[in-house]
Amino acid sequence: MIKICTSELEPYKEIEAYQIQQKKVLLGKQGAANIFIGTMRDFNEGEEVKGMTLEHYPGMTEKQLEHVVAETEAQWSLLDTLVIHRVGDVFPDDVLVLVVVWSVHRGTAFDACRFIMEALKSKVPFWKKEILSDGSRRWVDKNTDGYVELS
Amino acid sequence: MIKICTSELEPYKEIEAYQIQQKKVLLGKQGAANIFIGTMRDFNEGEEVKGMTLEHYPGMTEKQLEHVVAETEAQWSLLDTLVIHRVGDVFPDDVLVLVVVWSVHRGTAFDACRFIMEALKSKVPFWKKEILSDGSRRWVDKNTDGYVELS
Amino acid sequence: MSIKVRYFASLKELIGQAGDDCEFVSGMTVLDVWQALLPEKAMPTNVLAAINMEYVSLDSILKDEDELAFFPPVTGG
Amino acid sequence: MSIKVRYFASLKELIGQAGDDCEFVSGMTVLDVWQALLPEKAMPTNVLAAINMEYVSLDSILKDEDELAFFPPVTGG
Repeated sequence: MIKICTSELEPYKEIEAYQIQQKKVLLGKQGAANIFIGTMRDFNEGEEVKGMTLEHYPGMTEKQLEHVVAETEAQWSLLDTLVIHRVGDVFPDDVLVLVVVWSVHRGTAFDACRFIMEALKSKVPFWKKEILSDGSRRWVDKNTDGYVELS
Repeated sequence: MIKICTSELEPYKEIEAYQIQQKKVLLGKQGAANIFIGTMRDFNEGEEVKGMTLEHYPGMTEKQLEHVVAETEAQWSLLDTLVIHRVGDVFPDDVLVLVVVWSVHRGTAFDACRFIMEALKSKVPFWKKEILSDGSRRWVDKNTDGYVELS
Repeated sequence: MSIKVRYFASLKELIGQAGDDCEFVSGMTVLDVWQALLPEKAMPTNVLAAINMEYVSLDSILKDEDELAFFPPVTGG
Repeated sequence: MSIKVRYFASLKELIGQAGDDCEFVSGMTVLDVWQALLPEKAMPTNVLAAINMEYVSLDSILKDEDELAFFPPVTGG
Protein backbone atom coordinates (compact mmCIF):
# COMPACT_ATOMS: atom_id res chain seq x y z
CA MET A 1 0.00 0.00 0.00
CA ILE A 2 1.17 3.54 -0.61
CA LYS A 3 -0.16 6.56 1.24
CA ILE A 4 0.41 10.31 1.44
CA CYS A 5 -0.03 11.56 4.97
CA THR A 6 -0.94 15.17 5.83
CA SER A 7 -0.86 14.91 9.63
CA GLU A 8 1.43 13.21 12.15
CA LEU A 9 2.87 9.95 10.83
CA GLU A 10 2.90 7.36 13.63
CA PRO A 11 4.92 4.53 12.08
CA TYR A 12 4.26 1.75 14.59
CA LYS A 13 0.50 2.36 14.67
CA GLU A 14 0.46 2.35 10.88
CA ILE A 15 2.42 -0.90 10.67
CA GLU A 16 0.32 -2.68 13.29
CA ALA A 17 -2.95 -1.61 11.66
CA TYR A 18 -1.70 -2.68 8.24
CA GLN A 19 -0.46 -6.05 9.50
CA ILE A 20 -3.91 -6.83 10.91
CA GLN A 21 -5.52 -5.90 7.59
CA GLN A 22 -3.00 -8.05 5.65
CA LYS A 23 -3.18 -11.14 7.86
CA LYS A 24 -3.94 -13.44 4.94
CA VAL A 25 -0.79 -12.37 3.11
CA LEU A 26 1.55 -12.38 6.10
CA LEU A 27 0.56 -15.00 8.66
CA GLY A 28 2.74 -18.10 8.63
CA LYS A 29 4.86 -16.81 5.75
CA GLN A 30 6.47 -13.65 7.11
CA GLY A 31 10.02 -14.56 8.02
CA ALA A 32 11.50 -11.10 7.75
CA ALA A 33 10.41 -7.48 7.84
CA ASN A 34 12.73 -4.61 7.12
CA ILE A 35 11.51 -1.17 8.13
CA PHE A 36 12.98 2.21 7.31
CA ILE A 37 11.87 5.31 9.20
CA GLY A 38 13.12 8.70 8.08
CA THR A 39 12.81 11.47 10.64
CA MET A 40 13.37 15.22 10.48
CA ARG A 41 16.64 16.33 12.06
CA ASP A 42 17.18 19.74 13.67
CA PHE A 43 20.30 20.45 11.62
CA ASN A 44 21.32 20.10 7.96
CA GLU A 45 24.43 21.18 6.08
CA GLY A 46 25.81 22.88 9.16
CA GLU A 47 22.71 24.92 9.96
CA GLU A 48 20.06 24.60 12.63
CA VAL A 49 16.67 23.84 11.08
CA LYS A 50 13.47 24.83 12.90
CA GLY A 51 10.92 23.38 10.55
CA MET A 52 10.26 22.34 6.99
CA THR A 53 7.54 22.31 4.38
CA LEU A 54 7.20 19.22 2.20
CA GLU A 55 5.66 20.00 -1.16
CA HIS A 56 4.48 17.31 -3.56
CA TYR A 57 2.72 16.93 -6.90
CA PRO A 58 -0.64 15.35 -6.06
CA GLY A 59 -1.37 12.56 -8.51
CA MET A 60 2.14 12.26 -9.90
CA THR A 61 3.58 11.52 -6.45
CA GLU A 62 1.23 8.56 -5.98
CA LYS A 63 1.79 7.38 -9.56
CA GLN A 64 5.57 7.41 -9.16
CA LEU A 65 5.38 5.68 -5.75
CA GLU A 66 3.30 2.95 -7.41
CA HIS A 67 5.97 2.63 -10.12
CA VAL A 68 8.70 2.29 -7.48
CA VAL A 69 6.80 -0.44 -5.65
CA ALA A 70 6.00 -2.27 -8.92
CA GLU A 71 9.66 -2.11 -9.97
CA THR A 72 10.71 -3.49 -6.57
CA GLU A 73 8.17 -6.30 -6.71
CA ALA A 74 9.39 -7.24 -10.18
CA GLN A 75 12.95 -7.54 -8.90
CA TRP A 76 12.40 -9.38 -5.58
CA SER A 77 9.88 -11.90 -4.32
CA LEU A 78 8.04 -10.01 -1.57
CA LEU A 79 5.00 -10.75 0.56
CA ASP A 80 3.91 -7.13 0.95
CA THR A 81 5.07 -3.51 1.09
CA LEU A 82 3.91 -0.38 2.88
CA VAL A 83 5.13 3.10 1.93
CA ILE A 84 3.86 6.23 3.68
CA HIS A 85 5.21 9.74 3.11
CA ARG A 86 4.38 12.87 5.02
CA VAL A 87 3.63 16.20 3.29
CA GLY A 88 2.97 19.73 4.54
CA ASP A 89 4.56 21.46 7.53
CA VAL A 90 6.84 19.33 9.68
CA PHE A 91 9.12 19.88 12.67
CA PRO A 92 12.22 18.16 14.08
CA ASP A 93 11.57 14.56 15.17
CA ASP A 94 8.49 14.27 12.96
CA VAL A 95 8.54 11.11 10.89
CA LEU A 96 8.77 11.96 7.18
CA VAL A 97 8.77 8.55 5.56
CA LEU A 98 8.03 4.93 6.43
CA VAL A 99 8.92 1.97 4.22
CA VAL A 100 8.17 -1.61 5.25
CA VAL A 101 8.96 -4.74 3.26
CA TRP A 102 7.75 -8.18 4.34
CA SER A 103 9.36 -11.25 2.82
CA VAL A 104 10.17 -14.88 3.49
CA HIS A 105 13.94 -14.36 3.72
CA ARG A 106 15.91 -11.54 5.30
CA GLY A 107 18.23 -10.68 2.40
CA THR A 108 15.24 -9.87 0.22
CA ALA A 109 13.66 -7.61 2.84
CA PHE A 110 16.86 -5.60 3.35
CA ASP A 111 17.59 -5.25 -0.38
CA ALA A 112 14.05 -4.33 -1.37
CA CYS A 113 13.49 -1.82 1.47
CA ARG A 114 16.70 -0.03 0.61
CA PHE A 115 15.88 -0.03 -3.09
CA ILE A 116 12.48 1.55 -2.40
CA MET A 117 14.08 4.29 -0.27
CA GLU A 118 16.69 5.11 -2.91
CA ALA A 119 14.14 5.11 -5.73
CA LEU A 120 11.77 7.26 -3.66
CA LYS A 121 14.51 9.79 -2.95
CA SER A 122 15.60 10.02 -6.58
CA LYS A 123 12.33 9.70 -8.52
CA VAL A 124 9.24 10.61 -6.50
CA PRO A 125 8.17 14.27 -6.61
CA PHE A 126 8.56 15.66 -3.10
CA TRP A 127 10.48 18.83 -2.32
CA LYS A 128 11.73 20.12 1.02
CA LYS A 129 11.96 23.76 2.02
CA GLU A 130 13.71 24.34 5.32
CA ILE A 131 13.09 27.12 7.85
CA LEU A 132 16.39 28.08 9.51
CA SER A 133 16.80 29.43 13.03
CA ASP A 134 16.91 33.05 11.79
CA GLY A 135 13.54 32.52 10.08
CA SER A 136 15.00 32.43 6.57
CA ARG A 137 13.89 29.68 4.23
CA ARG A 138 15.87 27.59 1.76
CA TRP A 139 15.06 24.79 -0.65
CA VAL A 140 16.97 21.55 -0.21
CA ASP A 141 19.01 21.22 -3.42
CA LYS A 142 19.19 17.51 -4.00
CA ASN A 143 19.26 14.19 -2.23
CA THR A 144 22.45 12.23 -1.63
CA ASP A 145 23.02 8.66 -2.80
CA GLY A 146 22.28 6.45 0.20
CA TYR A 147 24.39 3.58 -1.11
CA VAL A 148 27.63 5.52 -0.97
CA GLU A 149 27.11 8.21 1.68
CA LEU A 150 29.57 8.36 4.54
CA SER A 151 28.42 8.35 8.11
CA MET B 1 20.86 -2.15 24.51
CA ILE B 2 20.79 -5.89 24.19
CA LYS B 3 18.16 -8.12 25.77
CA ILE B 4 17.19 -11.79 25.91
CA CYS B 5 13.43 -12.19 26.01
CA THR B 6 11.68 -15.25 27.47
CA SER B 7 8.07 -14.27 26.74
CA GLU B 8 6.28 -12.68 23.78
CA LEU B 9 8.47 -10.16 21.96
CA GLU B 10 6.34 -7.16 20.98
CA PRO B 11 8.69 -5.20 18.71
CA TYR B 12 6.84 -1.91 18.40
CA LYS B 13 6.18 -1.62 22.15
CA GLU B 14 9.85 -2.35 22.80
CA ILE B 15 11.01 0.26 20.28
CA GLU B 16 8.65 2.95 21.55
CA ALA B 17 9.59 2.34 25.19
CA TYR B 18 13.29 2.41 24.32
CA GLN B 19 12.98 5.60 22.27
CA ILE B 20 11.39 7.41 25.19
CA GLN B 21 14.20 6.23 27.47
CA GLN B 22 16.86 7.32 24.94
CA LYS B 23 15.40 10.75 24.16
CA LYS B 24 18.65 12.55 24.89
CA VAL B 25 20.54 10.45 22.37
CA LEU B 26 17.94 10.52 19.62
CA LEU B 27 15.93 13.74 19.65
CA GLY B 28 16.92 16.21 16.95
CA LYS B 29 19.64 13.94 15.60
CA GLN B 30 17.80 10.83 14.44
CA GLY B 31 17.52 11.07 10.68
CA ALA B 32 17.20 7.37 9.98
CA ALA B 33 16.15 4.20 11.73
CA ASN B 34 16.46 0.79 10.16
CA ILE B 35 14.57 -2.02 11.84
CA PHE B 36 14.77 -5.74 11.21
CA ILE B 37 12.11 -8.07 12.60
CA GLY B 38 12.57 -11.83 12.23
CA THR B 39 9.42 -13.89 12.67
CA MET B 40 8.81 -17.62 12.91
CA ARG B 41 7.41 -19.11 9.70
CA ASP B 42 5.15 -22.16 9.59
CA PHE B 43 7.33 -23.96 7.03
CA ASN B 44 11.05 -24.58 6.57
CA GLU B 45 12.98 -26.66 4.08
CA GLY B 46 9.81 -28.03 2.58
CA GLU B 47 8.19 -29.12 5.86
CA GLU B 48 5.37 -27.70 7.92
CA VAL B 49 6.65 -26.49 11.30
CA LYS B 50 4.30 -26.34 14.29
CA GLY B 51 6.62 -24.85 16.86
CA MET B 52 10.20 -24.40 17.85
CA THR B 53 12.45 -24.26 20.90
CA LEU B 54 15.20 -21.68 20.97
CA GLU B 55 18.11 -22.75 23.16
CA HIS B 56 20.91 -20.38 24.15
CA TYR B 57 24.03 -20.28 26.31
CA PRO B 58 23.19 -17.85 29.13
CA GLY B 59 26.10 -15.52 29.68
CA MET B 60 27.90 -16.28 26.44
CA THR B 61 24.91 -15.22 24.35
CA GLU B 62 24.85 -11.78 25.97
CA LYS B 63 28.65 -11.48 25.77
CA GLN B 64 28.69 -12.28 22.05
CA LEU B 65 25.77 -9.92 21.35
CA GLU B 66 27.75 -7.17 23.08
CA HIS B 67 30.74 -7.99 20.88
CA VAL B 68 28.58 -7.77 17.75
CA VAL B 69 27.21 -4.37 18.76
CA ALA B 70 30.69 -3.08 19.70
CA GLU B 71 32.09 -4.26 16.36
CA THR B 72 29.23 -2.52 14.53
CA GLU B 73 29.71 0.72 16.46
CA ALA B 74 33.42 0.63 15.66
CA GLN B 75 32.66 0.39 11.95
CA TRP B 76 29.81 2.91 11.59
CA SER B 77 28.87 6.14 13.32
CA LEU B 78 25.57 5.30 15.02
CA LEU B 79 23.33 7.10 17.48
CA ASP B 80 22.00 3.98 19.18
CA THR B 81 21.18 0.30 18.74
CA LEU B 82 18.61 -2.09 20.20
CA VAL B 83 18.88 -5.87 19.86
CA ILE B 84 16.32 -8.23 21.42
CA HIS B 85 16.26 -12.01 20.89
CA ARG B 86 13.58 -14.43 22.00
CA VAL B 87 14.44 -17.78 23.66
CA GLY B 88 12.34 -20.76 24.78
CA ASP B 89 9.24 -22.17 23.11
CA VAL B 90 7.90 -20.23 20.15
CA PHE B 91 5.16 -20.69 17.57
CA PRO B 92 4.53 -19.48 14.01
CA ASP B 93 4.21 -15.68 13.75
CA ASP B 94 6.06 -15.14 17.03
CA VAL B 95 8.79 -12.52 16.70
CA LEU B 96 12.22 -14.12 17.22
CA VAL B 97 14.56 -11.19 16.83
CA LEU B 98 14.44 -7.39 16.70
CA VAL B 99 17.35 -5.21 15.60
CA VAL B 100 17.09 -1.41 15.46
CA VAL B 101 19.80 1.01 14.40
CA TRP B 102 19.38 4.77 14.71
CA SER B 103 21.75 7.05 12.81
CA VAL B 104 22.01 10.46 11.21
CA HIS B 105 22.10 9.15 7.62
CA ARG B 106 20.16 6.32 6.03
CA GLY B 107 23.03 4.40 4.41
CA THR B 108 24.62 3.89 7.80
CA ALA B 109 21.39 2.60 9.36
CA PHE B 110 20.82 0.06 6.58
CA ASP B 111 24.42 -1.18 6.53
CA ALA B 112 24.77 -1.46 10.30
CA CYS B 113 21.40 -3.16 10.89
CA ARG B 114 22.18 -5.77 8.26
CA PHE B 115 25.67 -6.30 9.64
CA ILE B 116 24.26 -6.91 13.13
CA MET B 117 21.78 -9.47 11.79
CA GLU B 118 24.44 -11.37 9.84
CA ALA B 119 26.87 -11.34 12.76
CA LEU B 120 24.12 -12.44 15.14
CA LYS B 121 23.16 -15.33 12.88
CA SER B 122 26.75 -16.52 12.44
CA LYS B 123 28.31 -15.85 15.87
CA VAL B 124 25.81 -15.63 18.72
CA PRO B 125 24.95 -18.91 20.50
CA PHE B 126 21.31 -19.63 19.81
CA TRP B 127 20.04 -22.96 18.45
CA LYS B 128 16.67 -23.78 16.95
CA LYS B 129 14.90 -27.11 17.29
CA GLU B 130 11.78 -27.44 15.19
CA ILE B 131 8.63 -29.45 15.92
CA LEU B 132 7.18 -30.79 12.67
CA SER B 133 3.51 -31.49 11.97
CA ASP B 134 3.92 -35.20 12.78
CA GLY B 135 5.30 -34.26 16.20
CA SER B 136 8.87 -35.20 15.34
CA ARG B 137 11.63 -32.78 16.23
CA ARG B 138 14.73 -31.72 14.30
CA TRP B 139 17.60 -29.34 14.91
CA VAL B 140 18.14 -26.59 12.36
CA ASP B 141 21.55 -27.36 10.82
CA LYS B 142 22.98 -23.99 10.03
CA ASN B 143 22.02 -20.47 9.04
CA THR B 144 22.23 -19.20 5.46
CA ASP B 145 24.23 -16.16 4.41
CA GLY B 146 21.74 -13.28 4.20
CA TYR B 147 23.89 -11.27 1.81
CA VAL B 148 23.70 -13.85 -0.96
CA GLU B 149 20.46 -15.75 -0.35
CA LEU B 150 17.94 -15.94 -3.15
CA SER B 151 14.36 -14.97 -2.59
CA MET C 1 -6.39 23.62 -27.95
CA SER C 2 -4.00 24.08 -25.05
CA ILE C 3 -1.39 22.50 -22.81
CA LYS C 4 -1.79 22.89 -19.05
CA VAL C 5 1.61 23.77 -17.61
CA ARG C 6 2.55 23.43 -13.92
CA TYR C 7 5.61 24.55 -11.98
CA PHE C 8 6.67 23.17 -8.59
CA ALA C 9 8.90 24.02 -5.64
CA SER C 10 11.84 26.37 -6.26
CA LEU C 11 10.93 26.60 -9.94
CA LYS C 12 7.47 27.88 -9.06
CA GLU C 13 9.14 30.61 -6.98
CA LEU C 14 11.68 31.40 -9.69
CA ILE C 15 8.95 31.82 -12.29
CA GLY C 16 6.58 33.50 -9.89
CA GLN C 17 3.53 31.38 -10.68
CA ALA C 18 2.22 27.85 -10.12
CA GLY C 19 1.15 27.22 -13.67
CA ASP C 20 0.13 28.57 -17.06
CA ASP C 21 -1.62 27.58 -20.25
CA CYS C 22 0.16 27.23 -23.55
CA GLU C 23 -1.53 27.26 -26.92
CA PHE C 24 -1.18 23.83 -28.49
CA VAL C 25 0.71 23.60 -31.78
CA SER C 26 0.95 20.21 -33.45
CA GLY C 27 4.41 18.66 -33.03
CA MET C 28 5.54 20.97 -30.25
CA THR C 29 8.05 19.61 -27.73
CA VAL C 30 8.50 20.13 -24.00
CA LEU C 31 11.31 22.60 -24.69
CA ASP C 32 9.11 24.48 -27.20
CA VAL C 33 6.52 25.04 -24.46
CA TRP C 34 9.11 26.45 -22.05
CA GLN C 35 10.44 28.78 -24.73
CA ALA C 36 6.95 29.91 -25.73
CA LEU C 37 5.91 30.70 -22.15
CA LEU C 38 9.23 31.89 -20.72
CA PRO C 39 11.14 33.38 -23.68
CA GLU C 40 13.42 35.39 -21.40
CA LYS C 41 14.20 32.62 -18.86
CA ALA C 42 16.95 30.13 -19.66
CA MET C 43 15.88 26.69 -18.48
CA PRO C 44 17.97 25.64 -15.43
CA THR C 45 20.13 22.65 -16.40
CA ASN C 46 18.66 20.33 -13.76
CA VAL C 47 14.96 20.86 -14.57
CA LEU C 48 12.81 17.73 -14.78
CA ALA C 49 9.72 17.46 -16.95
CA ALA C 50 6.64 15.24 -16.81
CA ILE C 51 3.76 14.81 -19.24
CA ASN C 52 0.57 13.55 -17.60
CA MET C 53 2.59 12.70 -14.48
CA GLU C 54 5.20 10.53 -16.21
CA TYR C 55 8.81 11.65 -16.63
CA VAL C 56 9.75 12.70 -20.18
CA SER C 57 12.77 14.16 -21.94
CA LEU C 58 12.79 17.75 -23.19
CA ASP C 59 12.38 16.69 -26.81
CA SER C 60 9.18 14.73 -26.13
CA ILE C 61 6.26 15.76 -28.31
CA LEU C 62 3.03 16.90 -26.68
CA LYS C 63 -0.58 16.10 -27.51
CA ASP C 64 -3.41 18.58 -27.12
CA GLU C 65 -4.79 18.78 -23.55
CA ASP C 66 -1.64 17.25 -22.04
CA GLU C 67 -0.59 18.32 -18.54
CA LEU C 68 3.08 19.32 -18.62
CA ALA C 69 5.01 19.87 -15.37
CA PHE C 70 8.44 21.38 -14.77
CA PHE C 71 10.22 20.96 -11.44
CA PRO C 72 13.65 20.83 -9.77
CA PRO C 73 15.37 17.61 -8.58
CA VAL C 74 13.20 15.82 -6.01
CA THR C 75 14.22 15.89 -2.35
CA GLY C 76 11.75 13.67 -0.50
CA GLY C 77 12.37 10.85 1.94
CA MET D 1 41.83 -28.78 39.81
CA SER D 2 39.18 -29.17 37.13
CA ILE D 3 37.68 -27.81 33.94
CA LYS D 4 33.92 -27.35 33.81
CA VAL D 5 32.69 -28.67 30.46
CA ARG D 6 29.32 -27.82 28.89
CA TYR D 7 27.53 -29.20 25.82
CA PHE D 8 24.71 -27.47 24.00
CA ALA D 9 21.90 -28.21 21.54
CA SER D 10 22.32 -31.23 19.25
CA LEU D 11 25.73 -31.97 20.76
CA LYS D 12 24.19 -32.23 24.21
CA GLU D 13 21.76 -34.83 22.81
CA LEU D 14 24.49 -36.66 20.92
CA ILE D 15 26.60 -36.96 24.07
CA GLY D 16 23.61 -37.56 26.32
CA GLN D 17 24.49 -35.03 28.98
CA ALA D 18 24.59 -31.22 29.46
CA GLY D 19 28.06 -31.11 30.95
CA ASP D 20 30.90 -32.81 32.72
CA ASP D 21 34.04 -32.11 34.76
CA CYS D 22 37.51 -32.82 33.48
CA GLU D 23 40.57 -33.14 35.68
CA PHE D 24 42.89 -30.25 34.89
CA VAL D 25 46.34 -31.09 33.55
CA SER D 26 48.77 -28.22 32.93
CA GLY D 27 49.12 -27.46 29.21
CA MET D 28 46.02 -29.35 28.13
CA THR D 29 44.18 -28.14 25.03
CA VAL D 30 40.52 -28.00 24.11
CA LEU D 31 40.94 -31.12 21.98
CA ASP D 32 42.68 -32.93 24.88
CA VAL D 33 39.61 -32.34 27.05
CA TRP D 34 37.27 -33.79 24.42
CA GLN D 35 39.49 -36.84 24.02
CA ALA D 36 39.79 -37.34 27.77
CA LEU D 37 36.03 -37.15 28.36
CA LEU D 38 34.76 -38.75 25.16
CA PRO D 39 37.50 -41.18 24.06
CA GLU D 40 35.09 -43.16 21.90
CA LYS D 41 33.37 -40.19 20.19
CA ALA D 42 35.03 -38.59 17.17
CA MET D 43 34.51 -34.84 17.35
CA PRO D 44 32.06 -33.71 14.64
CA THR D 45 33.90 -31.52 12.13
CA ASN D 46 31.71 -28.47 12.67
CA VAL D 47 31.96 -28.31 16.48
CA LEU D 48 32.60 -24.87 17.98
CA ALA D 49 34.42 -24.35 21.27
CA ALA D 50 34.43 -21.50 23.79
CA ILE D 51 36.54 -20.92 26.88
CA ASN D 52 34.89 -18.67 29.45
CA MET D 53 32.27 -17.71 26.84
CA GLU D 54 34.75 -16.56 24.17
CA TYR D 55 35.33 -18.53 20.97
CA VAL D 56 38.62 -20.44 20.83
CA SER D 57 40.35 -22.85 18.48
CA LEU D 58 40.75 -26.53 19.33
CA ASP D 59 44.45 -26.13 20.11
CA SER D 60 43.86 -23.42 22.72
CA ILE D 61 45.40 -24.17 26.11
CA LEU D 62 43.21 -24.21 29.20
CA LYS D 63 43.76 -22.81 32.66
CA ASP D 64 42.50 -24.45 35.81
CA GLU D 65 38.85 -23.64 36.61
CA ASP D 66 38.09 -22.58 33.02
CA GLU D 67 34.60 -23.16 31.65
CA LEU D 68 34.85 -24.94 28.32
CA ALA D 69 31.82 -25.28 26.04
CA PHE D 70 31.28 -27.37 22.91
CA PHE D 71 28.36 -26.72 20.57
CA PRO D 72 27.18 -27.03 16.96
CA PRO D 73 26.94 -24.11 14.48
CA VAL D 74 24.62 -21.42 15.81
CA THR D 75 21.16 -20.99 14.25
CA GLY D 76 19.61 -17.95 15.91
CA GLY D 77 17.96 -14.90 14.39
